[in-house]
Amino acid sequence: MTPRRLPRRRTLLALFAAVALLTISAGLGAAYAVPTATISGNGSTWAAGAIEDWRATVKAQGVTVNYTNDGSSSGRKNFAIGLSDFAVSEIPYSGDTADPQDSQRPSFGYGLVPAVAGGTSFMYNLPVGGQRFTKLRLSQQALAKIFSGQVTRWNDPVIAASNPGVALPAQRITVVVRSDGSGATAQFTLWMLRQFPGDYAKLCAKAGCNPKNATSYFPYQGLSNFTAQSGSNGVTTYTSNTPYTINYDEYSYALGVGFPVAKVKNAAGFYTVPTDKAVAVALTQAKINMDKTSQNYLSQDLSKVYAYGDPRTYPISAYSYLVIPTQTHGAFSTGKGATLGYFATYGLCEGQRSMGALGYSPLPMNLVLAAMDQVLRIPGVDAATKKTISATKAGVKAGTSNKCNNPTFKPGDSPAHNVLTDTAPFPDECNAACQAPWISKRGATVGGGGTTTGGGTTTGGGTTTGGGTTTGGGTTTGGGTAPPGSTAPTCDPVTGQCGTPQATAGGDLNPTAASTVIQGQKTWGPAVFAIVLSVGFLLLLVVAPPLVSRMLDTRAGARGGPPTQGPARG
Amino acid sequence: MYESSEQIEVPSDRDVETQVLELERGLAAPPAPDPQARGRRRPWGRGGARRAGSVDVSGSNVLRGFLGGTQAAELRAEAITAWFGDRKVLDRVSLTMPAGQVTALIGPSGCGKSTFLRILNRMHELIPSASLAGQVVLDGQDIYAPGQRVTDARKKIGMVFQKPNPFPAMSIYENTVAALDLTGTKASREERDFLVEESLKKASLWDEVKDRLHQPGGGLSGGQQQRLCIARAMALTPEILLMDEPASALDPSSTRRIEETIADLRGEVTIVIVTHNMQQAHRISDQCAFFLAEHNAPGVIVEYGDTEAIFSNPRDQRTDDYVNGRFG
Amino acid sequence: MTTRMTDEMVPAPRTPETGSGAGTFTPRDELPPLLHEPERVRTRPPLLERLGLPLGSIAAAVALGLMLGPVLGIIGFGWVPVTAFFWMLVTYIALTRLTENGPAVKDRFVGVLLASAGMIVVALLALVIGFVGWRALKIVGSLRLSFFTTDMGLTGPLSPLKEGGALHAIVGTLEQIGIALVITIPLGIATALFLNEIGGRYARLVRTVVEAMTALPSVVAGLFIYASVILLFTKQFNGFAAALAITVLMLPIMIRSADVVLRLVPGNLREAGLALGAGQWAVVRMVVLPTVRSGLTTAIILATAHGIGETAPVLLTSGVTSNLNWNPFNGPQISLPLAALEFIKSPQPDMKTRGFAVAALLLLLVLVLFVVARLLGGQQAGEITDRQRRRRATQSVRDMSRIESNHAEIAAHLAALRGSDPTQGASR
Amino acid sequence: MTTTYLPDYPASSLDDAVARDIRVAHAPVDQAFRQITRLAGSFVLVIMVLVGTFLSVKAVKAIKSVGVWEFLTTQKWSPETNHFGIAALLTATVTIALIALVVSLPLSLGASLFITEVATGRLRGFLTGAIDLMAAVPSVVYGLWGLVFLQSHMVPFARWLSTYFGWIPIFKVDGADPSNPLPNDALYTSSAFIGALVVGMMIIPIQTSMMREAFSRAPQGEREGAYALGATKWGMIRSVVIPFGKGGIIGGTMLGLGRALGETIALYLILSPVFDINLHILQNGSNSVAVTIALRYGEANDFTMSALMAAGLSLFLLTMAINFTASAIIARSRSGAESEG
Repeated sequence: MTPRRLPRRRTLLALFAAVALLTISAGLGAAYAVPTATISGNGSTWAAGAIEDWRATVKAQGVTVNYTNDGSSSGRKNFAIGLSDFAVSEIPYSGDTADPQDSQRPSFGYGLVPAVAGGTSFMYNLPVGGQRFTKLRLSQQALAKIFSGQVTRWNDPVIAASNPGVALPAQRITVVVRSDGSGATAQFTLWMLRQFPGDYAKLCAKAGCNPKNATSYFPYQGLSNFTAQSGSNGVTTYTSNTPYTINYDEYSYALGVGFPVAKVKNAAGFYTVPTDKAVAVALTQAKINMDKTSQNYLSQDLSKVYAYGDPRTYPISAYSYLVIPTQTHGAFSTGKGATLGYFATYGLCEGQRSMGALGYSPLPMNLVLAAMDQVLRIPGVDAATKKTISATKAGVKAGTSNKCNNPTFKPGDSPAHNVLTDTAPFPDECNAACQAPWISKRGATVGGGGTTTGGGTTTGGGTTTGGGTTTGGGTTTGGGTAPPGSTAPTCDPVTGQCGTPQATAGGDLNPTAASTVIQGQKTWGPAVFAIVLSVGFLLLLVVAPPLVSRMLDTRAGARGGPPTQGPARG
Repeated sequence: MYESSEQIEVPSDRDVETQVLELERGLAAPPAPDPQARGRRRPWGRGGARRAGSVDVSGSNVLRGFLGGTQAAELRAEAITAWFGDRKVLDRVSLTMPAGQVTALIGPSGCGKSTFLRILNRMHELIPSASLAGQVVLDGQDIYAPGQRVTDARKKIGMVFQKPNPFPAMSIYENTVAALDLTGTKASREERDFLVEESLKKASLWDEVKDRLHQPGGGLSGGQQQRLCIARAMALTPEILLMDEPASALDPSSTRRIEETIADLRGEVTIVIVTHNMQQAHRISDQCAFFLAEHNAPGVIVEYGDTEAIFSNPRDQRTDDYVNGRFG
Repeated sequence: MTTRMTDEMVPAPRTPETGSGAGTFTPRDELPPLLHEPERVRTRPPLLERLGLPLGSIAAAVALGLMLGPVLGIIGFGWVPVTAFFWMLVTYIALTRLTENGPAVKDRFVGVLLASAGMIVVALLALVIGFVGWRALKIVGSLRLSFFTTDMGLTGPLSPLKEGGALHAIVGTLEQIGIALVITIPLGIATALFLNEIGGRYARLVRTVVEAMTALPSVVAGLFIYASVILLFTKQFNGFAAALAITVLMLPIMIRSADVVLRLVPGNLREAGLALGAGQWAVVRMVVLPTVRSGLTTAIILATAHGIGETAPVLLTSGVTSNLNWNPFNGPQISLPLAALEFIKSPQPDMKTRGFAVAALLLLLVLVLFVVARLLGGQQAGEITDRQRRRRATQSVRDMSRIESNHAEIAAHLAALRGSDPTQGASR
Repeated sequence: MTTTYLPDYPASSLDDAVARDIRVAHAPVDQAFRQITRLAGSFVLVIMVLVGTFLSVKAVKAIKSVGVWEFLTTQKWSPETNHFGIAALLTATVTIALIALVVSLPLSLGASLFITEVATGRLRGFLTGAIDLMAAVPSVVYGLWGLVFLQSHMVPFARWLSTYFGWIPIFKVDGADPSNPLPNDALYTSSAFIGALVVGMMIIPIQTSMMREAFSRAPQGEREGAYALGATKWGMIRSVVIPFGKGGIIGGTMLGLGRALGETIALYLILSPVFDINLHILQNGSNSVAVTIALRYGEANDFTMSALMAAGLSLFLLTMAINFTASAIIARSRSGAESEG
């Protein structure tokens, strides 16, 4: 009879196919004896590169972790209300470094697990003389003034003082900040609050914030040369697309797009970039809350980091944290706990090996060990994970190699000692005398609250850096190895300065000299082409109308009626 | 129903037929069917099953109407008053439409002819604000009586509209037997086939479309479409056929065919036709009713009666003026 | 020319002689045989004007634009199209002026402006599609088919472009839109039937509310589902919540377009059905719905195309994941537009390329749906293709004999029955 | 039978007829059909009312805490400190929508007239199809096209505008330095203007199809009447088509406006959000209600969520008012009235 089919059948078909594929994929997944529950987390974009890397690796092992990098504030909130199984954040829920705007805290037990260290870098897009400038140096004072809206021109004396001989353009600085709640912003404003409370107060007076607290929401309102973008991705994309801009974010983002970051003047007066080693050196000064009863157990106090006098240190370095539940709640079951435990343990151990290449810095062993204790508090951690953790602890205690394979640790060393600090290069300007006190201090790291061990001499052997590349012990290694990819940035081994191959090919310290080769110089190529074209078109103008008309007329004539003579009108 | 002969073995096929016939028509029992037909394998039967057995034409709902020679019945409207909202459009109109005859309703626009026609098969109430008083009596039953199903009345009283409206999604074949599906009447393919040919023949369309029955009904010409609509209305063997200006949207030659069709159907079904065309009314009707609504007054029948008399010797001056084209 | 021909073969029309009364003429009788077809009078403007002038003007304009731009360097390259456009107008009007008078020139001028508007709109669309497609091409070389068969689960920040795909987003999109359609199609059509077939004051209220809901901004729909379904019930982002958000947006659109389509069903078709003694449902099922089948299908497909592209509500509800998730009720499930958004936000060139590839895929999906909708929508009820017509023709002829034999058979039986019926006689 | 009858009507009883109760006894299946569709209608009604009620109830909490007046006049958006309002958001939203209209209106008007009046045959079919397709292109595609392609190509134009027309307040750009030979593009990016261009593109199809509908309904008779009076095509369009399609023009424009107000993703990608009223359309930084919701829902706590709902609700009310006005105008116009019947 009358057909009455509506295209519902197609949907059914798709659903059927879905079910079929589901069974197949379930069968494949069962081959691994790993936790099967899927967990989802969200939070920091600062640490997103690291988390995404771990996520992809554990997926290959059959463990599914979903991660959304939508900002630390969002991460803490979703974790607190039970929307996600874990969060990644740079700041805790409480304490003096917390964001007072956080109003939602978990109603269940939770803990902080240090996940990865890194430096807040200042990526910029500064054309000088027609070429992208890659050697910008900034003092911390200049940074504070730029990011508090007091310095608004690139040729400001405060900037020029650090960049002698560079013809900085008289352009407005466009400061790119985060529009969403972000741990990077919290870390950065905390630094400003601690180091330059005056500038921070000025910023707050202008843009409206509490000068007593760091904030996750950068106060940029009313500052006409500030622009806000969402997420680290948005900030980085905008900066890479727009000249005369500068932003703050984790070093990995600049590496990812092959853009330079500002060399920041440390307390010793040297300009450094946030390589894994510079960050490792800096974070030896981080004071870690070792009070196991505190909710903020293992949280960081960075005051001493900012002011550390080592010539190699990158002053604005910090840790990022996994926030984990210590109780089952809502949808968080022990099954998920097993997955989270597995994931966290992977991240703490094997996962740390690729951090250098990504632009982060691996955690030192003492923090890893403390973090492992936190991981054990996750409900439902499975036997395999527990075994890995206990084997790691035993190995470290016995001074033998351990399952963890953390790149900062050498068997027999103190867990508090970070081998990256041994091989961290001194700045060029730092001569032997300048280096001496720090070389002697090598290995004698102060782990705030942790144990301090002496000894540990410099080893000359090849040291493994992040990406697994081995560099000669004699040569200093700069930034992480270039990530494989189409636009691998090349890094200057001396300065740790990174940029695209073309940019560094100019290899001149004086950017004015580089300006002699301006891209897109007028050559006669396209112009000649244009002339030929336009002459052609002019010819067409003269010839086309009658030609077309004739042609079409004859065709029309052939179709019907007797041929016409002359113009058709009349 | 059609298959019932197979299940019911007692007492004999002939008795079943007789009972059905008696029930349906109140007739005397027919004699046994042709013994030759009895033994023959019939090509019809649901699902194409061919089986020997009795002829059960009478047991079929669908074919029931074809057993009698004519199914025409008298239709009587009694004191019909109709309103649209508060506006009264008909005032106590009574008219008897004799069985098997053609009754033409004539009169100027807006005099309530169409409303009257639509009241006859309960189409009037489809308009939300419409209401009415009076009775429409068919087979001795008021079709508006509380117990009466609206669909039953409409099944017995077919209707053809001004504009040909075959169902666009259906073929000619499907259009012709649309009433079966629309009313949920079960029928075998053989019964359908019979109905299609029979109805199309009644509408004098069979010869024109018999070789393209599966083509869409909308592909026919206007006149053919209208005859298809007549065939569609005749498929359920109605007792009454209402026609609302069936030829007004058609050209003269199509109009002539429609008129011929009406003439063919006369006697078989009671026809009530609304028309603006005086000559047409004159040509085709046996009886005429002249409707008139004087300004701001509801429509009434001014005069009715034998067509010849209305046209040749009207008693009312207004009728005389109207049928002679002096106003309208 | 015309005069010549008139002289030759067309007799001059005669006028009735005065005084001869009201006579009539039969001109065909006096017409000489036609030697060859008469020349047709031209009513369109000559080709020189219709095509030559615009083409010439465009050529002149481009020539000038190129001269001023790349050659002489007076204006930037970006200005070439603008300059060319204005110069084209000027040239064309000047050329027209040579032969035409004031109003005609104005007419041409406006004609060019209107044509330009049409062309600009199409050019913009082409630019969008072309740009996205071109940027997505990169992935064709490095990914090939694996883009459709893998998810991003194994793809980390350091993975090369040839790894990873959009399977998880494709699955997410299909499942979410599938769920949304399962809800919206029956509910939407039933509601539209209620508005149209039942009506009444209550239906008018529903229609007004539905109309109001079409104004609901998509992000607010997402926010509603986020704040109600996710925060209160599911406590997690999932594909089903996204499907619900899409549903909230699609439902009013679906109802409205189904309503519009149903309103196009002529009332006399419904009346014809009812007059046959059918119930309301039978009329709806067998007359109304089949009549608007193609229209409804088109409405559904277009609503689907819009629903597939909805990003804002999904952003707030589905959650982001790199992993393939078949289960829309558990855990985040990304869809194509959201995946495109997430990829494109990334500063990494490879991720951006993936973003464009996903966007191109989405565009392709919409395009396919659109073409399907056009094809189906082009066929009205009762309109059939040539192939169908031919098939039906042969079927008709084949069935004709069957029908005739069935008819003869039954008619014979009826006649037999009637013939023996004393009261009826053999009147037929 | 050659008689006729003259029915007799006693005038006295003209009004004594009483309407019968003709309640229809529906068959069970029809009864079921009526009930089911009514149920579907009620279900839809409930859902829609639920959405509205939920939004309103949630929004009330936030609006109450600051007061309606402050909510409408505050520019800042800081629910955390109980200091927030939609003045800047709504201004920016409306600004963007208006610029989008300025851009799209001539194009859609021209395109729709071209389709109905100039183009014929296949060209008309092609254009109609292209414009319908344009409506179906997902907004995320427009957004990324705008972000990656349009922005870089429009910044020089924005710079040119502000350089030469900067004396008009809305084209002024703070911090622009025309004398600087090296342009600072950052000033002109992520602006209301760029965002509005993309939104304008997105609303072209809806406007065009509305206008096309209206224009194509212009009666052939009137068109030929105009031609018969010696009008040129443009003369005919001006005197017949445009007056006839006026309702469609206005209605389509307003529907486009409503759509532009609610646009999210394209602006989310392009805009740099600021919470001050920025009427310098070429200048970096703008905002919209929808973008703010998309940016801030993630980290929002209960109260912040309520504030976002309040913003969303006000946007919804604005869009609804515009849509209803539009449909009223369309329905009342000649072109629309015919479509109803």
